[in-house]
Amino acid sequence: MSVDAAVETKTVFGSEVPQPPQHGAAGGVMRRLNFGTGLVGGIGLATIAGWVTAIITPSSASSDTFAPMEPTYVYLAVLLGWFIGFMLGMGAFVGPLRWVVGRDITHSDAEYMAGKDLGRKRYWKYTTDHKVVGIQYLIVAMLVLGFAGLLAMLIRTELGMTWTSLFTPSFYNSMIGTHGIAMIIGMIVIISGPLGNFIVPMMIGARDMAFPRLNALSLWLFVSAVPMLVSSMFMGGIQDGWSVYYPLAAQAPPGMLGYQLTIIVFAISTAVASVNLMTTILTMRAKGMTWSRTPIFVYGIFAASVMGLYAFPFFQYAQILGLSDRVFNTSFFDPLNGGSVWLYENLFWLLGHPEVYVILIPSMAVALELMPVFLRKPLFSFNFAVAGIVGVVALSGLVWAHHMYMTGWAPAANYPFMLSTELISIPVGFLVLVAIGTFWRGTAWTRLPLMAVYAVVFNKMIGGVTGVYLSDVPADQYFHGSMFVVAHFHYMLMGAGLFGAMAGIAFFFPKMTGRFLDERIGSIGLWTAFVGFQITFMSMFVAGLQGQPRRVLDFDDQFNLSNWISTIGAYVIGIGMLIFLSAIITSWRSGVLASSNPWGSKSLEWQTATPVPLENFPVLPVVTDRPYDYGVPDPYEVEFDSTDEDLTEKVGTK
Amino acid sequence: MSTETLIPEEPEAPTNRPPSMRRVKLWLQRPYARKILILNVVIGFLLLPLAWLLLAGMNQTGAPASEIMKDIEQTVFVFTIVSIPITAFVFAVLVYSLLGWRHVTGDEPPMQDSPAIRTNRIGVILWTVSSTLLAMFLVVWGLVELAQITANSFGSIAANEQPGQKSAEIINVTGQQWVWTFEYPEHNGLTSDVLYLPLDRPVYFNVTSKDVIHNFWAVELGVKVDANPGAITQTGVTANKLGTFNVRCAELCGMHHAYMQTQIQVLEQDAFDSWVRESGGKKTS
Amino acid sequence: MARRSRLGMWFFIVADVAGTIALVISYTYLWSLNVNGGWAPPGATLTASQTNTALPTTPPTASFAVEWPFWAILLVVVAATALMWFGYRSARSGNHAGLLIGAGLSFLVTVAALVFQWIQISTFPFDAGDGAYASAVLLLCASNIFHLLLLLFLGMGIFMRARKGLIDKANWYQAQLTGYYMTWVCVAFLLGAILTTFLVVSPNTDPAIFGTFKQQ
Amino acid sequence: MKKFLVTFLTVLLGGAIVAGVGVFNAVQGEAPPVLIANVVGTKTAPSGEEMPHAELYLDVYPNSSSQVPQPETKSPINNVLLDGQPFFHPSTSLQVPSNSLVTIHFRQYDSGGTIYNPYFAKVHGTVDGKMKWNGKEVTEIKPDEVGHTFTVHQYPESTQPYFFMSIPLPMNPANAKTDKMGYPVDPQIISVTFMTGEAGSYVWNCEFPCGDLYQEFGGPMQTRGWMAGTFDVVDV
Repeated sequence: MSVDAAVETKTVFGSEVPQPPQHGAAGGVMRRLNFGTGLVGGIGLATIAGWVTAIITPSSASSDTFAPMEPTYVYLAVLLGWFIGFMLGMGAFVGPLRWVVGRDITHSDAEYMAGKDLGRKRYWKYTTDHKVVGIQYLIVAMLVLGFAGLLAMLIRTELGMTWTSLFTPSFYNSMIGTHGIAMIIGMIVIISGPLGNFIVPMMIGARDMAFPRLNALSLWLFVSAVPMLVSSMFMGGIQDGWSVYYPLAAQAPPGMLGYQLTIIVFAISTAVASVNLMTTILTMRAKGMTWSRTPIFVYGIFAASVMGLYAFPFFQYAQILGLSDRVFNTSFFDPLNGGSVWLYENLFWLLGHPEVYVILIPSMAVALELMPVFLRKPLFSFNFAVAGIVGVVALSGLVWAHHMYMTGWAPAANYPFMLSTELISIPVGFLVLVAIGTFWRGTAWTRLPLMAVYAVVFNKMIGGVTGVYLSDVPADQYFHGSMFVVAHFHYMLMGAGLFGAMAGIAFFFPKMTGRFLDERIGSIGLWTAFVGFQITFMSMFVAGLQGQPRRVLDFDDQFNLSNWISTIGAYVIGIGMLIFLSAIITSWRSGVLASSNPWGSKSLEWQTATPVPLENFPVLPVVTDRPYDYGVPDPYEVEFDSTDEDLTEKVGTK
Repeated sequence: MSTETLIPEEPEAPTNRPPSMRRVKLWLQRPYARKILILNVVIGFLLLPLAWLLLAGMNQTGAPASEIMKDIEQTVFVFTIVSIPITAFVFAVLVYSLLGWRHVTGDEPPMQDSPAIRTNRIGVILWTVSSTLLAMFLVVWGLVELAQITANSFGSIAANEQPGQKSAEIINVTGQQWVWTFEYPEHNGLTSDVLYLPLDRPVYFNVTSKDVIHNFWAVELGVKVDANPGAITQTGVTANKLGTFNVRCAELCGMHHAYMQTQIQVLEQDAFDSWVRESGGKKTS
Repeated sequence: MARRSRLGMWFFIVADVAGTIALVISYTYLWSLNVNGGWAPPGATLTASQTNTALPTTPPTASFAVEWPFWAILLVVVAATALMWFGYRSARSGNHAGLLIGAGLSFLVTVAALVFQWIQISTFPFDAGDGAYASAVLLLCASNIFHLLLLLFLGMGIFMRARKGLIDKANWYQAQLTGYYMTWVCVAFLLGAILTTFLVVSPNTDPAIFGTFKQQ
Repeated sequence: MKKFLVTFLTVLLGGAIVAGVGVFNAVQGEAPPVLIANVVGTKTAPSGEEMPHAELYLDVYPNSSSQVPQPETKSPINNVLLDGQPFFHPSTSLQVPSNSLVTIHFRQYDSGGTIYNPYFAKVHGTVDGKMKWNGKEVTEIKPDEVGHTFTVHQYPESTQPYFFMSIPLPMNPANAKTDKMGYPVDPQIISVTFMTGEAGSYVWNCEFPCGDLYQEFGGPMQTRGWMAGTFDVVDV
């Protein structure tokens, strides 16, 4: 059927401009595709590809270093087959193909893809509605973090049982590698994914993201990458830490392919998501939402997108080069044939450090976003918050080599990189200033989200101060590669990042699910995790000071005590996190129903109904004032207007 | 985009607003101000012992055994001291906002709002200036210390030329999976699996690897540099303390990374010479 | 919609630029280091790497690649880009035939470029195992092929849609965005050609021999 | 209260999953059975004193065969990746008595080549710095005729004596006469005697590149049971 003129001129989903004439019929195969067909396609194609490769590869095939290549080729074929088959089965290629042949997605198709009248089914489909994508992101990210947390528990168990060795060294190494990269991926996604997709368009008063289909694409690329990562555990694992330094990675079993393809796919997903978020924020803010009226969380997500966009390709290409080293026997990272280990380290850390801020800035931003609501006062010095974020983004690309002080790649470069690294403490300091300035004289409404912010600021301070030691070359000469580093970046990424994510989820939970996150259970989980966190990583600092190298499964007796304590703390964290998870589960199913604006917030996302209707706002809102317009006139300041000599006493006796 | 700037328009200051210094004085008379400052000082003093505890941790196995390690510990000590006040201030505000200023519970948003402090020029300026000064101090200190450490590591080369100076002992350090070997080229290639160092004599390390990246970490000497395949990295040290110390690999290098460790034996010069003689090297000059 | 899509395309180009920069960094870094004398393909220049037993034996026939094909392919891609811009201008001015011709020819020329690129790769005087230069050049060509395939996709799309009259004054921007991307691809090809022409013999003549403390 | 039940169950389930995965992998990664050097009498140390004397027999095979099965591993992928790779037989988890003289007899069936670091073509850590190779006593072998090495090194414990021993195991010439299994008919016979001190646990591995992938140090070189293992000195 061809679509009639009435539909043509109507606003097509996510945009207010009239569409070109619709060609081609609505409906078609894409309406029958869902996660199930994706799994079928992925597993099916993977099986076929692996089987065929196993047949055509001569079992005698070997690289020039006698490595039996058959498992490598088969595993590679399986991974690629899974990826292509899964995306096919999800229907990711429908849109592009129909664009090429000029049969555009019709209006009714667009609405169907947006999940209109699909009920729960839309969560299992290639749905373009940003709210659905946000929920999907939340679930998948929590699964990834759970997987990484499981490995963390096993690692700490191994390190705690100092009298015996539970796992083989190889398996221990593959655990630390997989734990690291899985945590990094999960942490990158846990805020920008759920909150960035679900909340940001509503926060800026838009009906959806700029490119709804790219939104779904980024999610399902991410989903397709997860099984690749997990599968590598069964192919010998990633035995080289999360930064798979070459040439050690060239000795790893085929599991390394899982890592490389995961990163290649995940980098595409990040680029797509970043482009989408940036375009949305730049072009779709509501009328009157000038930059000074844009909430700080939007700034945070935008900054994270910028850094992800320019930094991830370096990591991706590093892995592509490594892949071609392994499969095509090139020699980018093979020093025997003119490859350089420093090349990999530079490419890796060109992502590696901005990525830290990709995790940190959104979590700080969400903390700053919710503080004014619970302290009933405006954000302290909004433009300093913006300046802090902008400063971090500006410096983020100039500090990567502080991870390479001790590699000797360019001793002279240590001076400028130490300079830039310690300069970055100034914009980060701005964010802390804004936080404490907002706490200043505020009447704290001590609900779970705000309490989490206290934890975030506390951990952020410790992480920041210990970071100053590591940014300084002389001190780093002792701390580099020791447990001290591990404790430091866990304070940053987990203490600030993950607790910030918990704050954000607790804050936006009523808007996302229509129910409150259970206050009691949630708080118990949060503070259990917090206490365990301090125990674990404080004692890890001690181990580092004593001189325990990182990534060792066996160590001198002098480190036993601190490792025992650290392990106990880790178990406490695990329990706390599980309690928090159970709070999410129970509240989602049967929590206390929340009104559309339970926190009495004044920003846009809370002004629409809960559950949020398909296009968010019946009529697009118009912004007339700055955000965070809470608060009463300051009594002290008021008195200056009636200045007289006994003012001093009056104030003094207050 | 809008033409508006990022800065939200400041509320117009009343004409009879007192001058800044007086406002500070008035501010100090506010009930919470002194409390926070006192809290700040108290927390600061509670944190102060950290400066020594950190060193205690680092000195457990006999460090510092060289000038470099002394510099490192000095840096750690100073950084701890200077970062305590600002940390204590943030903690003080956190504590006071929970215990000092009012806080409410309950399911409904509190009826009464807090004072609308959109910004505070004095506070912002104070913070910016102090944090910038702090960062600048850290940078300058770091650069100076780094220059000094570099001098200490490579002074051994200079020592070769200087007359009357004890000449440097050159040691070729080879890392490979998962053992260290130390070659003394000046003693017809005498090689050992334990690192023997002469006391108070500059030592100059050439470091390389035969397979993957290792990291040559002489813990108590504060020496650390990567052993890279296909490249030679250099460093140096002057051990100034007798005893047995540790070499550890500080870069993941495969299955037995945890076991890639060996000993450092710092010996008196003559003991060192006799070791060289017994193990087949020529007598040192 | 046009403004949004344009921004999106610019951002995608930014990501692509970053990736290409990563390749350029790899090429120049390896060229400048010449680790273990392994930059040049064995036989191209007699570095002491032959004396290094650690090196696996490789055919002495290998040598540096010829420069002119890189520039030839660059010219072809520039032609394709020019045609696409011509088509865009026509679409802008409502000249539908011009759009069809421009897009169609651009597509065909892109196919030609792909063929040339493939011929060049298959006739390189070295294979992937012959040291860092070979690796870097081969990966530059691989990224070229990747870019050309994207251009094929876009060009075909523009042509088909033009035939259906989907690209008219109302949404000519799709042709324009394709033009943007093709222009960037030209720059990428240019970078590759410059590297492979001007940075050939490594400046580092005495690299350390792998695993030893001797210079070559 | 139902909520708290769910919480309790969640924590329980999570703990169960962690424990399950942990136990599963611990079982999969079980070390090979311990090979104990039993005391066979006494021997005179160079110092002249009588010390208990223990003996240990180790063979090095280039690959598995019907005669010599591959080291058993519970992780399925290892069976695929390490098929046809060299290994020590019968086990790589060794245990020797403390404060005694221990003699290890090696039979080396594998070929070989040039070792990266000539230091490991020398004998280190035996009582007289020598080893007995096919009947004659040597202190080192040609660096380009090494088959494997048996290198015991320091375990990161400051509380136990430093112990370093490295024995080069010469290669079999390429033209050596082989039996139907493809193994040399008369392998290289090496025997070394060394003195153990106080109890302690150490690790050992082969320093000759006989694995696969980069520098031939992957695969079996990085798998206990093949070319690396543990070396425990215990009080008896």
